[in-house]
Amino acid sequence: MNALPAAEAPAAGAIDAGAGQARRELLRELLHSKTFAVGGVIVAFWCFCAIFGYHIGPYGPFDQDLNSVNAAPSSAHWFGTDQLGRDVFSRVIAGARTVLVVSLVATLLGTVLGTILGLVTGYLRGWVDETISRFIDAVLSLPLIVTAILVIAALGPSNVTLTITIGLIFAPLIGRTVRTAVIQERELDYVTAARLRGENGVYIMFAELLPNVMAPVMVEFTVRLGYAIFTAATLSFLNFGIQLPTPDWGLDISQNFSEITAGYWWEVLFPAAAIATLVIGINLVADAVEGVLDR
Amino acid sequence: MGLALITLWILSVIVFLAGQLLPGDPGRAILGPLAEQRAVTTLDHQLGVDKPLITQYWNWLTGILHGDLGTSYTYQQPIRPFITTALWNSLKLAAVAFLMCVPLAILAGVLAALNVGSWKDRSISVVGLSALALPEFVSGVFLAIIFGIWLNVLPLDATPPPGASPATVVYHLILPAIPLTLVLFGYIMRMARAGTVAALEADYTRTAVLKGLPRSTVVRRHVLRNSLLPTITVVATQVGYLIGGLVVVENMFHYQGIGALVFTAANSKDFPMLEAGVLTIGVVYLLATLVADISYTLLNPRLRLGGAE
Amino acid sequence: NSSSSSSSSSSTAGSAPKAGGTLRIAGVVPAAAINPLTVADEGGLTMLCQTGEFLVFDDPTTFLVKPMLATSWKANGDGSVWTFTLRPNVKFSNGQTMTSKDVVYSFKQQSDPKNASNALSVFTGLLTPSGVSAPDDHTVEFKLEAPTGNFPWLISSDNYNMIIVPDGTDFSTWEKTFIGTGPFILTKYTAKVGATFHKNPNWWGGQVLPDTLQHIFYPTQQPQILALQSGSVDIVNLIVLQGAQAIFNNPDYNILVNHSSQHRQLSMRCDKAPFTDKRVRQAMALTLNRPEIIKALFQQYGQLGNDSPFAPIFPSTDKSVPQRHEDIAMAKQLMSDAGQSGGFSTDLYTEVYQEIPQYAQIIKQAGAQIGININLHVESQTAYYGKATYGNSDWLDGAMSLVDYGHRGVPNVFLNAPLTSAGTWNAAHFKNPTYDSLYKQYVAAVDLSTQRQLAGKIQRLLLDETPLIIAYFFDGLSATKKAVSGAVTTAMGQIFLSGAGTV
Amino acid sequence: MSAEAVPAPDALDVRDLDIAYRVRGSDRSAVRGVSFRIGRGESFGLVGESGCGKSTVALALVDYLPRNGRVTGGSVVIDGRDLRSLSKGELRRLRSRTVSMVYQDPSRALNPSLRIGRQVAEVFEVAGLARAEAVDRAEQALARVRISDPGGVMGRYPHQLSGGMQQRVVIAMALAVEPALLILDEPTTGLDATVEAEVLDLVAALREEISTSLLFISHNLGVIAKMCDRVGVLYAGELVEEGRAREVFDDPRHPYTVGLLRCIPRRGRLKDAGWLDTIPGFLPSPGTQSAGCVFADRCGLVEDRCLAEHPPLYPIGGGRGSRCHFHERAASLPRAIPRDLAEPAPAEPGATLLEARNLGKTFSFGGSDVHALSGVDLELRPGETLGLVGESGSGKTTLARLLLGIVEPDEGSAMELDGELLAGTTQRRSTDQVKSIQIVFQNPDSALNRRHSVRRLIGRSLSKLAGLRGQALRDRLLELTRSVRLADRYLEVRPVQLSGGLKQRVAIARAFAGNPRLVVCDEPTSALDVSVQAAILNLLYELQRKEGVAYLFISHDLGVVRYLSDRICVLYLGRVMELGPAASVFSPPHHPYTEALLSAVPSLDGGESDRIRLDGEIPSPADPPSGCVFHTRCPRKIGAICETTEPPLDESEPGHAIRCHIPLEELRRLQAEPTRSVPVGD
Ligand SMILES: Nc1ncnc2c1ncn2[C@@H]1O[C@H](COP(=O)(O)OP(=O)(O)OP(=O)(O)O)[C@@H](O)[C@H]1O
Ligand SMILES: Nc1ncnc2c1ncn2[C@@H]1O[C@H](COP(=O)(O)OP(=O)(O)OP(=O)(O)O)[C@@H](O)[C@H]1O
Ligand SMILES: [Mg+2]
Ligand SMILES: [Mg+2]
Repeated sequence: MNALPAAEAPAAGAIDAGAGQARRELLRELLHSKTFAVGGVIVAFWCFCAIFGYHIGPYGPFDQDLNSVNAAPSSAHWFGTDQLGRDVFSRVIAGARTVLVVSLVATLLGTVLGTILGLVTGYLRGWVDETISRFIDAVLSLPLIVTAILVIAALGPSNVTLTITIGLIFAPLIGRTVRTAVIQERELDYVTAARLRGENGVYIMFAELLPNVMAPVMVEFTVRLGYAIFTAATLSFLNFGIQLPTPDWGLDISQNFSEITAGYWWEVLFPAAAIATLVIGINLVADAVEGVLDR
Repeated sequence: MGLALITLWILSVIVFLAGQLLPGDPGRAILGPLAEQRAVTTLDHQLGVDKPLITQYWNWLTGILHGDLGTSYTYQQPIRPFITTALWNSLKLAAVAFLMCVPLAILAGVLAALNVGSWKDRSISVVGLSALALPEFVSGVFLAIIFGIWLNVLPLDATPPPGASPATVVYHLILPAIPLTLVLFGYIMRMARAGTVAALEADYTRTAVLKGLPRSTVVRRHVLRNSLLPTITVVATQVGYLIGGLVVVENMFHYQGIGALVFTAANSKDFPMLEAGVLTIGVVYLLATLVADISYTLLNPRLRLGGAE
Repeated sequence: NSSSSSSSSSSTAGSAPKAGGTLRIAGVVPAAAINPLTVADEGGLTMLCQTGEFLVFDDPTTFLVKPMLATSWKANGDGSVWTFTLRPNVKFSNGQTMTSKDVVYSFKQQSDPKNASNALSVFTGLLTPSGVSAPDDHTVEFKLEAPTGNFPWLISSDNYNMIIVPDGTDFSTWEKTFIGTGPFILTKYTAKVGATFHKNPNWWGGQVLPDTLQHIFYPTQQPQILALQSGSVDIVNLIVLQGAQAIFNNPDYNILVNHSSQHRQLSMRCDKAPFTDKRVRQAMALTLNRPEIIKALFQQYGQLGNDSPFAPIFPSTDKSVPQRHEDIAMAKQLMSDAGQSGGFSTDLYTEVYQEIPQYAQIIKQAGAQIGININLHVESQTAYYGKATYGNSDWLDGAMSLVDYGHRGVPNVFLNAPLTSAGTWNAAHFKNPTYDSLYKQYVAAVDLSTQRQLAGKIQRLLLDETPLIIAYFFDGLSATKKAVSGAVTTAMGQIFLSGAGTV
Repeated sequence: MSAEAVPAPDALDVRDLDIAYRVRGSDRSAVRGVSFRIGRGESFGLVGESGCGKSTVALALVDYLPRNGRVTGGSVVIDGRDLRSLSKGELRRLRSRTVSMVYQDPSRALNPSLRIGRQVAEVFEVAGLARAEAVDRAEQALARVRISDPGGVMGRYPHQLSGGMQQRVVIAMALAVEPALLILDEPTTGLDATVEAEVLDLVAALREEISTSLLFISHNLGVIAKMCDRVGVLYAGELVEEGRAREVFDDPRHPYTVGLLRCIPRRGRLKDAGWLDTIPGFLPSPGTQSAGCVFADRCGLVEDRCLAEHPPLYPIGGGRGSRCHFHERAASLPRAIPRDLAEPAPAEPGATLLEARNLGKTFSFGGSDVHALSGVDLELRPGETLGLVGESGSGKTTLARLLLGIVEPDEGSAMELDGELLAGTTQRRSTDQVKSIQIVFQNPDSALNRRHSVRRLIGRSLSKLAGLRGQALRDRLLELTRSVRLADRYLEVRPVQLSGGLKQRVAIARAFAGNPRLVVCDEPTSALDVSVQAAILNLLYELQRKEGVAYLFISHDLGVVRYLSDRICVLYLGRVMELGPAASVFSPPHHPYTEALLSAVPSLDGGESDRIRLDGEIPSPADPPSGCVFHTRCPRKIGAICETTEPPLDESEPGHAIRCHIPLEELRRLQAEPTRSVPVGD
């Protein structure tokens, strides 16, 4: 009863190299992409500033010099000073922290909640899905900023509220994408196979489906991170976030925007440029990740 | 349609509850911080805000269904005229933004797709990505500094002097419209590009090319017809994002639109106004989505005509 | 430093303004309905004084009261009963002639606690509806709750709600008609957008120069400045320096300057550690470099404050009281005397309003010099004021609280609500019997020298106790095009344009 | 049909064609040194397993390689014109007049948002006709591909047509201008056998009308045998053998061709007759360069020379060629697997394993009821294989899912396992019942969780179904993987790194984890190449003999079903048409539907020719025809009774039931008659 030879593979050596290689391959491809490199360098720079920014600027971000307020860029103050005589450069460097922390935590929160939401609605379907989907539709029929204004106006502005609000608003957005992926995925036979060996829903959702929808989740995470920065900065520009005098790009712009008619453009231009580089950097990274993972 | 109504209803509940969550007291909001507590209580009673939530919601909803959006706490006047004026203003701004951006974005997207992989494609894509990524207030700052301050060619103020000619009105709307446009531009451009790239790689395009059709015909008749359909309908759903941008841009350029109205109402806790404004935004969004759905169905033979019998 | 800045409130640029034409005024959006009872903001009070007039007018340059609808007035001996004689033949814009009945109605309504009038901030403890009576058609008599020497100022144009309206007026619909006795008559008012007025041909004051006034509302200052620069308005009423530097340094514009008593009060809770110890409060006050602050925030348009509401403009202010200066060494000494050499953390609540957020940040940095770590809570005005009652208001409950006070012609309100033991806005929770009695005496004092003497005592007491830090008073500013003259503005935001026009 | 008779240049002359794809910055050779010619009016078949470069060659011929693909050497001359020398305009003219192409999946080849008429007329417009004339010609072109209502079809959109109709439209467009060369790249893959037969008939008939040369690409040897005069066998980007189709299939001269032909269970082959042969090893991964013969590492005849020296295409007479140094010995290729079975099959016990009565399933879909399955009675005995055949949509998968408990049957259905009631859903079945019935899916890619290692995939089933833990689990895991001939080193690997055949082995191991009594095999080999299919079929049979498991074997490859099944069940529109022992079902007398299915199969062996063809399209199960559901397409319909009365499933012979009004004897007589000529299509 041993008539059949094993299915031997001459090319197996190549195949055998393991799962790690696939991941390394992905990483290599990422690193080779120019978009990723440029985006990554920008993001890394701002992350560095977020960690050490309070200490590496030429001045302290809070140091006031009431005798030289609204001073134009000069060798003493590369980016000029603001209306309290603080060094704009030092504040820009230090300002990376709040926005990065808020958006990172918010995105993590949103991704975790959204993934759970997407798994549950996508896997269970039926009335659970219907109900949640209607609710999500309703929430999503309002622009993000408007929802945030509504919530933050109700709860009072603070960084924690800001973070939670963005996270909560992102959850249904991410949930939708994950749901779409899950719906496609749950039709695959391996889910049927799992049910045929008596697995319960939770196992199927988290052990079978989740690993397979990680690619869209990762893509969503990076893309949303860009949006989170967008939103966090915007809300803090609208004075819904961090308190004065914490250095924060959005807040600093809103504090000084009315000054630009007097010609004090440096007080807003540089924080704006900081936001611009960071969001573009993150989006470049997201684009590259999406390009690699979607294949 | 039915779904949109259910969504709208849920939205009304959410908005109403959020409005109720706003800490603060309507009577107090009307009479100001320095008013006597007694007067505040009396006013609260007159306003009916001491009634149970359900009753209040019911009154509010029936009012809205009859076209009565309620009375503003701050202005002590019916809300509807405020909303209509603001909405009209916002629509003007949005229209300028749309007209500036949609044709350009589609053109750019298609151009990028037709040259996929080339430097043209890459530069258009990077521009689109940056446009998409920049918050409105950031691009607003850049534009205000460049065009409003350094070059001094565009007014920083979105509201033209009273009695201004339509041309002046549009002139004043250009600067605020650009930041709005940019996000939209990036989005639509990417959609148009992706759609066109997909259509270019589709089998039916291969069929068309192999028929020996000239490239221009292939692009016009076979590629664009299929690639722009989803793009055009996406444009309609983008109205929602546009409104989000309005909040920022209207505040930045001092324009009395629906975004500024919502923002001011939230800050002054004028929640009948806030609720009405937010609900209006929801309705506009849902209407736009509906229009998008309908136009998609009308433009797409597969949905219009159903499957094979 | 620019030649364009005049330090007079009425800009008379040499030649006299011409009659006729339209003046366009940029103002702030009234925050609420224009109800003479409830108006409490600059946008609203500017509207009130376009058609409404007061019994007496507080002259913004001399700070003396001048006749308006009343031609003369007198007090009894202790200043507890005041009698005003009304101007004859004054007509309301609806054609009706003004009599004492109308005045009595206006005062009764404004002083009735039931109406929750904004003027109650003046009238509480001063006047009740029953104290107002009309002996005849041209005389009105006020019986006061407490003797008050400055009563005419308290009902003057300073008390901006106190316009005279016809007997029986429904205040909640006044917005539709704007009926008053003033030089202008309402053409159209559109909430949030603007208002137009035309001249009153029958005005008691004689010729009104402009044919039409066009008020345009703006949500914030920046578009007002832009509108002035682009020529779409002639006057910007009430501006602050922040964001308007472009106008200030440009000879094409006149800056109308009104020295005023408007200021910011930084209160410290005298009933809560660590501010229970007055040395800590004094130390905090010593950290501020006031001239620097004024220069950074107001350039030349501010005056030193000495931690009491007695502004330099008040005639009663005792100028001999020594000015407090920055003295960090002393402050540190006081801190360590109070056992606080290690410093402490505390919270400062304040509002988003004009320069206040900047000032709050300066305070934070100043406190840090002596180890006081101040956590800022810069809130929207609604959130900050809350219910404006103790226990329901960040303003009144915060350990430190920074609030704005607008211009008043006399310091009575400043001395009462925020400082007396029974004061309703006593954010410092300052309870000092000596002060209370000094306050009563001051209010009752009729002649200036007594007032000044009492003022000196109060100033010294407050300087010692330091429940409040008042670092500066600043000017009320407005701007016009170079060609516009004759506009009269007050530090509070009123603008009187009967004599204004382009030259 | 003699190509040699026509002088003029060849329709196609390909010489030393090299094609490479640029992947991650380096060129990966996909086609190497391919040369062949197609004479005027000749039909040439290109055959090979998936990935060998068939489509790549085809696309190169019309200069439409993917963006990263490039012709790196050689020449292509179509109708006397060298592709390389053509300007853009000339290339366009060539495409519009001289060469056309039809490829797989007609639904995607047509523009979804243009009406059919417009798309067909376009071809004539390019050729220079005026709009109106082009429309007329388009209608004629549609009529020529046997579309009965060309006018109506002109006004439709592609999605309103069935797959078969769509492919006709594509063919109509391709042949519209009577090109010198028509390239068909797997034009019938994905279509049902009956539809495939129609399309092939159509192409054959059209070729008689217009003397177009044909390049026919397929992985199906039967189809090539039917359609082509000459054939080229492609392996790993190289043409390894070329010659007249008949000769190549009857007398292959390359070891690869030999092996390939041995893998196929040819008509009549039964499992008891011994193992199928297989080709060991795998296709070289794309881009691997070897100095010697590309087939060397899988070849049973390999010698040192094969590894060192690249064989040229040796001419072996009669226009044939073989790229083998030892082509004359090719036929002596040793079997990879001995034919003989080691032991006789165990005797079957008589008891019934599974019994289903009146099994039905109605889906509600888009507001209407879809009767996917109705009134099915089935019995399965331990250790037997029941083959399930029927066109796509006939309910095969639905039946399988009902048995498995994935889909709940309609009210009134009853199932028993070992005489005990079997509940409708897995949740309500006992663990024993759940593990007794398992499945092997069609597509191993989707059947295995991509993120789990092989160890986890099989181990989880062992712990859930067999209840094993710890060392016992590890031991059983090794035993199981060895029994499906999977080397131990694959245990830590994820599915992506496995070939299709290896994946299917993992899936089989998983199905056997709980010692099942019945394994449903839903087209387990249709996603696999023939050489891999053979190995899987062998494995399934081996496991059956060892474990005594019963199979419900679903396939639309009748050869495979015949090979493996003891009994066969024919489904049509959710109803059993015929059920009986394999031999009886496959030989007359049988149900007309079975007859049609069988005759639709293009045979490698030739000889037999068209018997009956089915008309029209399969009716929708949402609205099944009255009476006998097959009457709308039945070529042997006898009259009104067929339309009004549903025939019973009569057991005409013991154990052989047929659902037809025609008596058995009559059927026997009819089906013994010589071929009658049935027109192609409608
Ligand atoms: N665009 C591409 N980029 C890289 N490699 C490709 C590309 N297209 C095809 N290939 C590779 O080239 C080889 C030949 O592919 P081709 O599609 O020609 O095979 P085929 O014989 O048509 O297979 P099938 O039967 O699956 O259609 C395969 O290994 C394939 O992976
Ligand atoms: N979940 C479902 N909802 C609605 N209709 C369904 C569903 N599943 C199957 N059907 C319908 O039931 C009929 C039988 O489908 P089934 O998948 O059993 O066919 P099949 O014989 O397996 O076909 P194939 O050979 O294509 O796999 C088809 O018409 C199909 O459209
Ligand atoms: Mg192919
Ligand atoms: Mg199936």
